[in-house]
Amino acid sequence: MSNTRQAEAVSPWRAPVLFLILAALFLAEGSFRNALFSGSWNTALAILNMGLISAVMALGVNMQWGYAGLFNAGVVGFLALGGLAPVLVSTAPVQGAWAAGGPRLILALLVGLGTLVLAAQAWKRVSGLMRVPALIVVLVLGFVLYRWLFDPAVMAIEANNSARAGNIGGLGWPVLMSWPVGALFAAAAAWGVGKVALGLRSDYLAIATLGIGEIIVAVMRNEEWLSRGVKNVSGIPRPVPYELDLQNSPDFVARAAEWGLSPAVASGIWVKLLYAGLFGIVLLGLILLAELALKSPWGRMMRAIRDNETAAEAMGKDVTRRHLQIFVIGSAVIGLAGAMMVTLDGLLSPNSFNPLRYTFLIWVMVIVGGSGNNWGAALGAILVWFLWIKAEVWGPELMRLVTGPLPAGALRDHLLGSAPHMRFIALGVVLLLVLRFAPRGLVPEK
Amino acid sequence: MAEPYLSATAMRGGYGKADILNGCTLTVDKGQIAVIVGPNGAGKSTAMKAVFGMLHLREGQVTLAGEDITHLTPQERVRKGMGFVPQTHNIFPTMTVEENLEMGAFIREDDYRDTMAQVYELFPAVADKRKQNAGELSGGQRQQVAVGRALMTKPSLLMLDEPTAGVSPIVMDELFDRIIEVARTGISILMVEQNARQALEIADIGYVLVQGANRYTDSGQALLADPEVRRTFLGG
Amino acid sequence: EEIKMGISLGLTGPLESISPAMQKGAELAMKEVSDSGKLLDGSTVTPVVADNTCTDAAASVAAVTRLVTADGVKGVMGGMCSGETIASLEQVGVPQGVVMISPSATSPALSTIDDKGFFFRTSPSDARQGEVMADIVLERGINSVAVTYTNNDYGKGLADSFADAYKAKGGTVTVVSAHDDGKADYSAEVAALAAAGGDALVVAGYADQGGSGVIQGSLDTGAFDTFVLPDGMVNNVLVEKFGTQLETSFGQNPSAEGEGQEKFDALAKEAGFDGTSAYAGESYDAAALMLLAMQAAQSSDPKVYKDKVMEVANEPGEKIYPGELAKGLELLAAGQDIDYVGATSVELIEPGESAGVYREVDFKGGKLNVVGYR
Amino acid sequence: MDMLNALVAILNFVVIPAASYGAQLALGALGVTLIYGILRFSNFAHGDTMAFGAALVILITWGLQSIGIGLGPLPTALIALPVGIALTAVFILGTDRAVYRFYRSKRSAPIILVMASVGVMFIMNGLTRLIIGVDEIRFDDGARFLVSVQQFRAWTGLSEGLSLRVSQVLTLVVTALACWALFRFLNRSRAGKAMRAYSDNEDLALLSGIDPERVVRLTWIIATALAVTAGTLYGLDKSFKVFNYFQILLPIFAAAIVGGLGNPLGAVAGGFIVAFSEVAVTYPWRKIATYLGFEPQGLLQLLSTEYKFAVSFVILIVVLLFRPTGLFRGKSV
Amino acid sequence: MQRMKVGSTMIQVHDLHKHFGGFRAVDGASLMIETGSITGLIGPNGAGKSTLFNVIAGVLKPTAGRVTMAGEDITGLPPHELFHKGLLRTFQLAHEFSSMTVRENLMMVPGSQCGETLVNTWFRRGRIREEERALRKKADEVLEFLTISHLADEKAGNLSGGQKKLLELGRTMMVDAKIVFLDEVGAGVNRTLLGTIGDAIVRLNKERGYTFCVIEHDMDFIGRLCDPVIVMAAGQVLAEGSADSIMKNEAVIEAYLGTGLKNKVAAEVAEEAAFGESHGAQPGLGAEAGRGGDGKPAGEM
Ligand SMILES: Nc1ncnc2c1ncn2[C@@H]1O[C@H](COP(=O)(O)OP(=O)(O)OP(=O)(O)O)[C@@H](O)[C@H]1O
Ligand SMILES: Nc1ncnc2c1ncn2[C@@H]1O[C@H](COP(=O)(O)OP(=O)(O)OP(=O)(O)O)[C@@H](O)[C@H]1O
Ligand SMILES: [Mg+2]
Ligand SMILES: [Mg+2]
Repeated sequence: MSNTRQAEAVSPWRAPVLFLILAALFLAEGSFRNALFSGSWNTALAILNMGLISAVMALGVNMQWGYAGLFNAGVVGFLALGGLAPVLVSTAPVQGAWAAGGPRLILALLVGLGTLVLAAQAWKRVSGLMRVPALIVVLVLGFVLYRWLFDPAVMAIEANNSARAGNIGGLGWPVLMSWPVGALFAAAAAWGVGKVALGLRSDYLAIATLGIGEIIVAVMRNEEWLSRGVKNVSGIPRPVPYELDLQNSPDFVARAAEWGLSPAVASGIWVKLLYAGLFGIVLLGLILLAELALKSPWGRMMRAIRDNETAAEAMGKDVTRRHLQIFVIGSAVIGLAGAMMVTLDGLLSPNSFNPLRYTFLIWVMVIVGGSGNNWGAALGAILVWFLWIKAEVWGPELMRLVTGPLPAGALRDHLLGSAPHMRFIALGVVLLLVLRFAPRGLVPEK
Repeated sequence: MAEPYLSATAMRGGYGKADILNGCTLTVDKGQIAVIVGPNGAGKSTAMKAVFGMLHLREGQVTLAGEDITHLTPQERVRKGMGFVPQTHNIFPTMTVEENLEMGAFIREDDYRDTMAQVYELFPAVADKRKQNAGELSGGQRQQVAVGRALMTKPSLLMLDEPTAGVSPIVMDELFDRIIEVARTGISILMVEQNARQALEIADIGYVLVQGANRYTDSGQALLADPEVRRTFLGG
Repeated sequence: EEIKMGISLGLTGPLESISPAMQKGAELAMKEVSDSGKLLDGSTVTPVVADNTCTDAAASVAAVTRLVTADGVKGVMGGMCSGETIASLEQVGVPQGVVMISPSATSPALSTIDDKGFFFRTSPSDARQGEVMADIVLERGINSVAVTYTNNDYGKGLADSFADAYKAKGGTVTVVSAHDDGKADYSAEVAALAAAGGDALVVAGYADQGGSGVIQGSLDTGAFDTFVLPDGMVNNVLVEKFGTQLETSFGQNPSAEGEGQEKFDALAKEAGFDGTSAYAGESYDAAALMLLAMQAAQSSDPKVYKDKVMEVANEPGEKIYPGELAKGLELLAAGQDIDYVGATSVELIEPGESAGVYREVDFKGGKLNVVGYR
Repeated sequence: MDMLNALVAILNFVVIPAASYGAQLALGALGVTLIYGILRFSNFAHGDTMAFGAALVILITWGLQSIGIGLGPLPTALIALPVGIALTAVFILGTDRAVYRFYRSKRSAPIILVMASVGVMFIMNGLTRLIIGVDEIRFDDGARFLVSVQQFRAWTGLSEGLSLRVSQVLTLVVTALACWALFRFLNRSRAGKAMRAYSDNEDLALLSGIDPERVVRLTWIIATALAVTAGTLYGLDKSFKVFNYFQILLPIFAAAIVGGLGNPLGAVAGGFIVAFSEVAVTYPWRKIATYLGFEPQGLLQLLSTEYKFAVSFVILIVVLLFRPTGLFRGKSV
Repeated sequence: MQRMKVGSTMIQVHDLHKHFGGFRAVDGASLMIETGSITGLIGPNGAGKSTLFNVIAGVLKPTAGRVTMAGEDITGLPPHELFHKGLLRTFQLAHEFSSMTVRENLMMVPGSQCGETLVNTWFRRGRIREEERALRKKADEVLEFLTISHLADEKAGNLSGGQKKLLELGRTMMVDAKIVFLDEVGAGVNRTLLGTIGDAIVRLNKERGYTFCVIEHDMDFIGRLCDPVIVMAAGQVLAEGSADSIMKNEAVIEAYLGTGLKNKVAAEVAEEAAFGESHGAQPGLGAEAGRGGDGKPAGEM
């Protein structure tokens, strides 16, 4: 009786049809101008670009949850780490920062890392009564040494031109190189986190990762030497041309005129198209790799592990290692998305990394799309992002509709004044509707 | 007796599109022990669920004491005096053994301490663990708790899906003994058993189910005596 | 011509409670201009509002993109928070060639951004306020303070500039620590500040956010009873909330000497909102400046009128106060110079931000009293 | 004398604030843990249920105040509370009917219910703002302090003060009562046992004659009562602001989980752990040290308050590493 | 795989303890399983048999004691490592992969598949395809043998209780194991099919050299297959010997086997219509039952 759940058969046409509908939504957004749609290609493409990035994030979460059942609620942290990469890799070096304390800082970080490794060794090697004291001695000594090296270095770096810089600065490499680095940052963190926390299950893992996410963001907000903390880094280089340069290029203006577009509009569209191309390639590449992996014994093994860890373990599958593997890979994908996002924004603003937006919304995307299904996750991501943005317009519009028949007066004014909050209601309603009519997601796992 | 106490006739139904039950019929008289045997996947458990209202029936009818209960929900059937021990997931794992038994007596308004004492007497191994969570018990102990829970209900029809799976011989004997005793007090018993020879021996009526339909129906002794049945279904 | 003007504010999100007054401030200016019928030979002005959530750069960019590319606004009053403002400026404002005037993004980073002349702000960079505040505190004979700031670019920038100035002038800062807005509880912050000690507590935060939470905690536990309150905190909300408990507290916010703010208050009251709410006046001014600049340039094209913004804001010319936009338009139409004063004594310095006249206030008698200007 | 001063300082700045904050978290966590324990999902709409209920209570309080009804030294909101609970419960039962029941009958995975609760959260979030707006609202009347700093200083002549607010005491008392009652209810009463049975094995509960819908209704009602009470007390203590109720959700979840989901005692313990770790680990001990006769150079602060949230999460993670399902061995789905 | 000669020790358990809190589920058990044998493990419910299995198979960490496999210390090794050393087990409560098909349940078993390495799934598709074909064939053979080939594409979660048990057994047939621990494969399995399973176990033992250790409450099955039989009670080894000798052991009868149905026997005696095999579960016990049984007072159970 506990297994009376039946998987309804899903038509193979479902995914293509849904993608077509999604495409139609974007077409409508780009070409019709009315209460629902803006009729601007710039807007449509802007939404699409962030949608594609969200799809990459959703893909990462889907790997962890959909393949392996790991409830990672620290998405925002890995995203933020990935976002650090463009700053550290491709912003211009800060004059004097390295001289002020760079080597000492690196040394301090190495000491910190070494302390942790040593502590782990002490815990493993020493046994009996001396175990705890040994651990404490290592930790305390390491910490003191670390702070002794770290604090002056940080002071010096942060004092260096603190209004405009105050951070260690970047390497000045091309920004595309920072994408894999972002993935690497997130992967490294995930490895550490996974080593420690993957023994936890379901909601307990969720809250642990949530905490780790918060900690990562807290560090990024408060460690100014790293990326200026809450003071933000802006003007991160781009992999595509600047709109103004295009507008100043006679070639481009001429071509825009052929299309009957003003240079400003055309440049916006062109730049966004380039971004969309880049993101699209990354997304499709990832989906391809993920699908290949999923449709092979590896994927079967992951499903088995998700279904029943004890049995999988008894069947010779190293569950811990696999969990770590998928956790690291999924986080790397999220980190990659973070780097892509910061590149697109041209801005790293640690304060904007808020869990509602970057953890729960991503989760909503995955679940709405259909967890366990890569195409589903991507579809859910782009769709939910579209709704999230459009809810800003649709919410007040809905309110206007609702209050239409009301007599003018305080109530109506109050309601109209609160119209922006309809954004949440509209989003909630849509989410519930989708979940209602496709409880296993729009494109469920087969 | 004009009409059997429980009669489930021509049941047809299943989980998805395909039917698992194909016109299966089961009846039990008051105070009788009816035993269902059959190969794995024959639909025995499904038939039990159908009788208990946990499965949508496309065809067929279930009556209890002359009353048509085909469309009642399981809770309503419990209140009509039916008790059921499913084959799997038949305990409350994070509740103690004692609480498990109390839940069996949930619908009883009277004092059930006697019954509980009787259950503990029947299953002394479980009595020792009354304050332990049922999820921490061994397989056989769980099974005992599950049967004990059903006994607590004081049902007029007791349905048991493989009550002896995984219990040791000595306990199994006790269990069958108790079932006979229970039946003698006028309670009807419908059970599925793979320990078929022992079960049929105490059965008033036996059903051999194959692919959701009745293959043989006879008294327990007669089925035991049938060499064909013995060879194909009772393991020689 | 119907001229559309964008308003980009964090209508939802952490600053959702101060945005409505800002929105109304901006709309007030637009309505005033529109009703006068004097802008560019009788053009009307229609506000289009976008919710930039304040924290989510991507959502903000999307919202402003819509304003600019779909609604075709000729200028944007916004953004609200510095991070989001930078993103939408770099992604939309500059590339699409639209003027953005922020009423409330005060991060020093915006001073140095490469804005191609499209960005202005009617609030001063925080660097200056730190100096002013340090002077005020020392003049009141307080030589040791604890500082808490809201953990964003505004708070951090202000706290740093104050601490530097204060120390340079001989004061002692016992601790500089951050508080996050919208947190459930501020006991830890209050405990830390109390333990560090000091004669007064500088609260560089927001009046209806963590700032008042910290004050509440400090008053309740008796940790501090004198608070130094910079612009984000100088707000009637605070007065309503703490009343006479702020007897010895004082502060300053950027504001015009005399008439401007009062006139704006009166206008706001008439329109049904609180003109003293944080950045409401700045919002009015930001919207007014764009419209006046259009008039001066005789064009609603942002690429053209952007060059006039500084001109109308600064001397020489006749002073224009809130409620006198029609007069300003007339003068400009007649080819005369104006010096827009507005609600907040707008005086723009390079690179397009408010110079910052500050009024010193205290809270004696459970009221917000203006003590002087500097 | 200095010893006393040190003691009072610790009480005033660490113990009392952390205890009352802890109690606020605990009260919220009780509701979360109950829903998790019985209905088996993490209810993200809980914070907004608190806000929604508190908003209704405020409206009723205003009504009462305008006709001059009050409770003397206690806040008027206490009279409004039962009505607020009832109204909110009706609404919540409505959401169950419209949203959650469907997934229950389909036996959807818990994550689907979690996501549905996110949807409900968004809607309630918007509704609350529609009803009462986004501004900060203070609705406490009656006496604010049981002991105020000035009084205390005057009485004792100590240089350190001590304050104790009515709302703090109320919260502590209510939390203790709620935890005790809930614990007894679940473990002793018939209905409580039925609820636990249902959460353990739904089908078998059905076979025992338990009406699942009744269990679910009861669970929602109790959880709502806890949520609205928590929301109101929190609002009385700190002032009401819709946005903050979403923010408090995170520490509430942390509290519920560190204690072990599904366990009322765990929720309370978790609440205090989170609260005390936030306050105590970031407390600079200099003042205390000075009273005790040391003259320390620095602040003696282990970590700056910027990391207070991180600290509580670190403690939480450490606890979970040694007790993977929380201090009191909670459930996990 | 190296064939071990019969007579050497496959598994040796030294003074093993497993305590849950204060409760000693396994309390100093020592036993030995010989290579090439089919060893039976019986004992009353709660004797600690499954716990012993779980400790040997690495699911539970022992409180004290040592386990060696072919001379090598394997105490506390995780299950997946034991699997690769050739130690397989089935679960008492079926642990199927419920959302996977029955065939996939089998195909996932073999270790070190090429396609289980992530990189290979991208660059060695051909090799994987071949491997999969072979695996599929093998899985289908096993399903055929277990009489459930019609369910190959069914979700394993939808199987009947007995079918899940069969699947559980089927998994051990997908690889070459050295030793297989079967925890009550028979519970819930049709007796006719159980006979076939018994044959299969014997065949695997003879032809492929598997060593088996079998927990079972069906004494027919134990009697037919197992030599020796080990009896556990209260966490310790109570007796050990051939099936016949065990079934005659007074202590074992007292603790575990019992003496048959009192009510039924009473009724039979009254009716004097007894079948020859009326106490079918315990062949050869008829005599015992006759000797010691009938009048056993109820309180003594
Ligand atoms: N996690 C646990 N916590 C506490 N006690 C446990 C736990 N697991 C098992 N036990 C106890 O250990 C004892 C041995 O259990 P075990 O499952 O090994 O028995 P068994 O011999 O396999 O019995 P059966 O034949 O019924 O399967 C039982 O009394 C059981 O209650
Ligand atoms: N939840 C379900 N969904 C789909 N099919 C099911 C489900 N449960 C059982 N079945 C199928 O129904 C058939 C009959 O199952 P049932 O459980 O009734 O068998 P059974 O006779 O009780 O067998 P056993 O003796 O092994 O317990 C089996 O073929 C099984 O695959
Ligand atoms: Mg069955
Ligand atoms: Mg067992």
